[in-house]
Amino acid sequence: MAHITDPIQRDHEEHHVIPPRNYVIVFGLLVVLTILTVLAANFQFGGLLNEVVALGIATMKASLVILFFMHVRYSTPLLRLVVAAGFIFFGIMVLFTMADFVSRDWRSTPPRQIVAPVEQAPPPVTEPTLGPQPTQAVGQDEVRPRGTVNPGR
Amino acid sequence: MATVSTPIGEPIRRPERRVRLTYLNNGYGLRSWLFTLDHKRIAWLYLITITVAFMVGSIEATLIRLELLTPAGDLVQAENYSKLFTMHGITMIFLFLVPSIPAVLGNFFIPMMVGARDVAFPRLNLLSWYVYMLGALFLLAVMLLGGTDTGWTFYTPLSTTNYTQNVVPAAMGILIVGFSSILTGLNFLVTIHKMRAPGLTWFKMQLFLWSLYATSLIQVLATPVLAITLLLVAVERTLRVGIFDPALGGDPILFQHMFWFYSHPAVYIMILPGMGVISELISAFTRRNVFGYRFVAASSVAIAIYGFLVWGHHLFVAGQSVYSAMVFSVLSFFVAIPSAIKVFNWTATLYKASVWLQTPMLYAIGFIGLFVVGGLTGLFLAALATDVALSDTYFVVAHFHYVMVGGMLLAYLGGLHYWWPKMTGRMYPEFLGKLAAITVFLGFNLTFFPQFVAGALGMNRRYYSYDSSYQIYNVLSTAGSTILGVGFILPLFYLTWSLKFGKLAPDNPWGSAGLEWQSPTPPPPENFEEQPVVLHGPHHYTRKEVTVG
Amino acid sequence: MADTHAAQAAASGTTTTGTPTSAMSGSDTHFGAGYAVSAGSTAHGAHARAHQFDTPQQQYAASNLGMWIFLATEVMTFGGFFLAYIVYRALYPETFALASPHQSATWGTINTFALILSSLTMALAVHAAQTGNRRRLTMFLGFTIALACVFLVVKSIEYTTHIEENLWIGSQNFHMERPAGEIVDPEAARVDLDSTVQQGRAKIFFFLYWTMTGLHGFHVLIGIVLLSALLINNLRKVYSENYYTPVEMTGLYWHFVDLVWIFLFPLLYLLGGAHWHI
Amino acid sequence: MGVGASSVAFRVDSLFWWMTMLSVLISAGIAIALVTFAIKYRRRSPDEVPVQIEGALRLELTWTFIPLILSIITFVWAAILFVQMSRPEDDALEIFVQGRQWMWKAQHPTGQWENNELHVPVNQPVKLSMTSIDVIHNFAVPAFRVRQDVLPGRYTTLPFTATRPGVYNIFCSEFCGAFHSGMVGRVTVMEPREYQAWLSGATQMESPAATGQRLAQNLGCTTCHRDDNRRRAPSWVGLYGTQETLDTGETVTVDDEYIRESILYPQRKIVAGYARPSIMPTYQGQLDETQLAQIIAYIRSLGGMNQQQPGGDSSVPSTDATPGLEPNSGAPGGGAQDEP
Repeated sequence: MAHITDPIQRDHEEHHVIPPRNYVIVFGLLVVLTILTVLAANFQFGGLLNEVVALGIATMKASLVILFFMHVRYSTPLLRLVVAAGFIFFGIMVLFTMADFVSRDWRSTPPRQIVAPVEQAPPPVTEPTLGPQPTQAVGQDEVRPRGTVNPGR
Repeated sequence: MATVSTPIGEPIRRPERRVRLTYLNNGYGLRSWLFTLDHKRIAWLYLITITVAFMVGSIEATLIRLELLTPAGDLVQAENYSKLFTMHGITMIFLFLVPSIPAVLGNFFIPMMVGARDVAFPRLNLLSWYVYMLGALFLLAVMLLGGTDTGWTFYTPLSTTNYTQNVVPAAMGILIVGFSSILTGLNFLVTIHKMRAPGLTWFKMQLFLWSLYATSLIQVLATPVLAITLLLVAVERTLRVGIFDPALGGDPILFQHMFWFYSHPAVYIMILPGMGVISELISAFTRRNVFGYRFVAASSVAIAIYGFLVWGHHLFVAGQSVYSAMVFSVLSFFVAIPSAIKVFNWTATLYKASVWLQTPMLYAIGFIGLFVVGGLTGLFLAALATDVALSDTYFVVAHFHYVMVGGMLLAYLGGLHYWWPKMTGRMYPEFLGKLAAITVFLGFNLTFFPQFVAGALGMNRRYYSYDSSYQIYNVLSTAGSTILGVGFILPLFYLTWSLKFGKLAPDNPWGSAGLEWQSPTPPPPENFEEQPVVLHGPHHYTRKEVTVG
Repeated sequence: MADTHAAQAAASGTTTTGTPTSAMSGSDTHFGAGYAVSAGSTAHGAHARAHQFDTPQQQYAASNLGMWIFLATEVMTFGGFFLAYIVYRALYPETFALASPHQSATWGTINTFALILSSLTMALAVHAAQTGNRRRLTMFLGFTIALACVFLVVKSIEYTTHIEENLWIGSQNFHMERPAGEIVDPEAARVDLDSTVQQGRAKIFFFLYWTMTGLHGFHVLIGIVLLSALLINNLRKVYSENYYTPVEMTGLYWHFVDLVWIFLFPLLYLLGGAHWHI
Repeated sequence: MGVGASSVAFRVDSLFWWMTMLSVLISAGIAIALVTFAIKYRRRSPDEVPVQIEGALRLELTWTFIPLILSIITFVWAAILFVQMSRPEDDALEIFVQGRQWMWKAQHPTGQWENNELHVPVNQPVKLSMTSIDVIHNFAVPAFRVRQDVLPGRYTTLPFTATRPGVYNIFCSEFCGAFHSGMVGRVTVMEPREYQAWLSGATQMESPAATGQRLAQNLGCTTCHRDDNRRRAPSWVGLYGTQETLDTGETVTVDDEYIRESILYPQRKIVAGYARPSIMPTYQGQLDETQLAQIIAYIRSLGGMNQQQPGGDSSVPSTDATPGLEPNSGAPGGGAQDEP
């Protein structure tokens, strides 16, 4: 006869009582990391490093909060999976969207030449002037290219 | 091995039918329904509201089809035509398709299939219906204000110009309905995780549970992004900021990425529950566990997770990079595999089975046929080069109607007939049921198959007037929609009729092995008279087991 | 809590497995073998337990999982904004670098400390609840609420300054001035900030700023309401070491609010240099 | 899939028919299996319990891998074709295309422009560089099997090589507002010689009103100025010579001068009841005086109170020749439809 297992029993969760001292230590670490990130802000690391440092420190702080304040360190694999799921799917969204943005100029090469209509003087500029533009005026509003992404500047 | 004591399928009356407490006679009056916490009654609240939504959406569809009877736009004005197809899309998708199977059949049967007394959070369950109603009221207000005319996709910058109307209330309505969907999904996930009866391990769960579990995953993880996207559109429109408006530095393609990050998985919100229902129907009417049960179960979750990786196939001609297009294309091809596995396994389940061609089974077979067509034509749109030729044509319209109407709606009707006796304690008239099933199947094919041809020949969707060379396909399609309409009206009448005049249903008229059928009909308020303990896998019909191959 | 579901199940399972069909309710047919029934749920646990649950543990596990799933949806909610932020930061790094000096790192840092500290007091409040110390629970909940209010007050000061500086996105006069002082980023220094294009991009930054901090501030507000409800309930002696699930759940929510801010702070205040002004 | 008239049409069609063939085979197989099983194994007695078959691993793997392989083959085929379709030839003739609600405007390298028409030489690689001035459109030529969104604020390119002379439809394939379906045009594929002749502006003789009618259609005027749509723009039928009240309260007679002014400076005099700023685009610089006169002649031919002789050659001097000077009082860059 089939062995009876109780799903509730298997997923049983316990309350975890963590000594307050641990919370205070975690708080201390958070304070230190906050000071670090503020100090790092005025350095120019170059490239994308500023972003990496800022987000790296933020991720560390977030992990501390999740693991200790939110007790995930002591919880079941299922809960950890749920915690991870939110971030994984957010990651998927960012990854695939950015993949499009950074690889875009593969195809949308700007036109080699545009001959303006009879009385349209200004050739297309790379930095378009956008002003209160007479959208009715044919010619002036035709050309409004925009730079493609350049994440690394 | 098995000794058969009573014939199955014929109403069996209990020796004495003293008044038993059921969820139906557990309190009377409007208050006992509107403030109920019983998941079965909440399912009824949903059933009534989504039926109304379906009728509204159908009326809009009828007007669209009548308009397209002639190439010149002559029945309604062009602006009104835009509003018609926009409201048709919004009503059908957000008010009908997304909540249909999960909120009605799921609400009713998930707790029963896991052997629980209720969902994990009954108050949240009721709240989600009220939230749904609030969103529906917003959308109703939009209709009364004259409707919105951006298409259900709300593409920017069209939706943020003054040219379009009532975008903000429509977006808010959808946002609110989205929260209802999140709450439902959350409730189901927790219910399936934490409320299972003793002995009910994951691979003893019925396939309906698996597919609704997968659906709920999508609802919970994708819907918030839609909410934010629509919120951004509303703020952009109100405050005139350019987050998606290229004139102010925004990027309309970002909108499309965010929108389809929800809306592609949302397609699976609409079809996965249908697949779950079909698995149940096939099991019950062949008296067999579905062939390759574990593959079918796993494929549901695979589809749900995979569904998040393919949204870019809606953007092949939208100005997405070629590189992204390739990645999304190959991933879209792979998502077809778990769907194919399901179809093959369903078909194989019929082999050497005991096929009982009652109404629900007719719907199930119809579903497989239409879903195969819908799924395969999806590959034409996942393939890059053919998508360039077919995108935004009637080919696309036909494709997703085959999946959503042919798939989801047939599954919903099939499931409704299958569980009708359990829900109401009455049988529906079998002959009319079969008649309606066949009418729907024929009407559906006549409506949408010509659209494949028209689309392949280049007829664009959302066209109010069209080149007269496409008229023949539109005439066929409109004729088909008339038949389809009859097929939908029939069940509406005979099911309502059966509530009062139908034959009394036995506890288990189909002889199904599903856990939900093991409780009395209609079920008591707490679903089972005693706590069930699960000893066997799903759909366990007692006869010798063999494994081939 | 000794008698668990499984014990029950095993017991009834062994008694009914011999003739599973006979125990079926209805028993119209022999199909559906595979289910047995056990005695109905027993009443155990002295405190509040909803009828659909068998044990308080089950109820707690369900609440906990439900809360975490809710937080996952919250991640995706804020995720939509973060995605927009990432995309536009990648598209217009210079404009964004010029926009963050308009944020006061002073206020931002004060608020960061307020939230981190409130997370600590919240964690201590949960600990007080776990150990059944009502007085400390009241105290720590009070601290948390006070810090949340500090956060909102500081935020509203910042909002007022931004409105005065014509940085409210709904305003007709929206205009982002070139920030005072040296601009560290050489690329950014070259940007003609007065052009309409640049103002449009600046407006995107402030659009994200207002909506992200606005939504976050809304969460703080909800948090204050929830915490106040806990405080009132605690004064009415609702919670004990046997029942404090709401405290724990609100705690999770509150830490999540802190979590969002941990990311908002560097993205909106620091990238582009910390600028200390009030 | 209809007539194919471009270099990729045959290859796209081959892929399409390959997939159709696979689809028909698979659906037919499943349909036959379903029907056969449903009939052959139908329930014969109510208490029948079939043999329980739980599954077969080998079978599962078979029907996982065969579709997988077919999928990969199809993907690779389609992807290679797509890359070829989307990469323009180096020597392509570049034509600039602009979409707007609800018309197409194309401009040739020599400066000629045309509305809702596109003339291209046969067997010559063409690359359309496209942008939109308002919302997203999609330039689709079903006969060429090509389609590409036309985005505001950005260029997208659409390469093709027409291989068969003739006239084919251009559709807008991305919903762009109520008259989306009116945003259609024609692409005329010509022999290179004829194309050169067309570029140098050879036209045939016809009556001014007839030329005007053709112009009005090509320019997209009749997309809005139609009988059944008085809300967006006045119908021209019976319009000529009537008195109209402007939104400033003045009255004006619809005569040659007023029509000309409305075409060139649509924001100046707006009839009461229509939005200000007007949704009408200016045609300044697109029409020479002869063509203006031809359109006026066409409007006059549609009837009205005051039948005059065409003032075709009576050029009305314009006092203000600055192009596009009519201020769009909307928010900066908010698009043509912005309310003030």
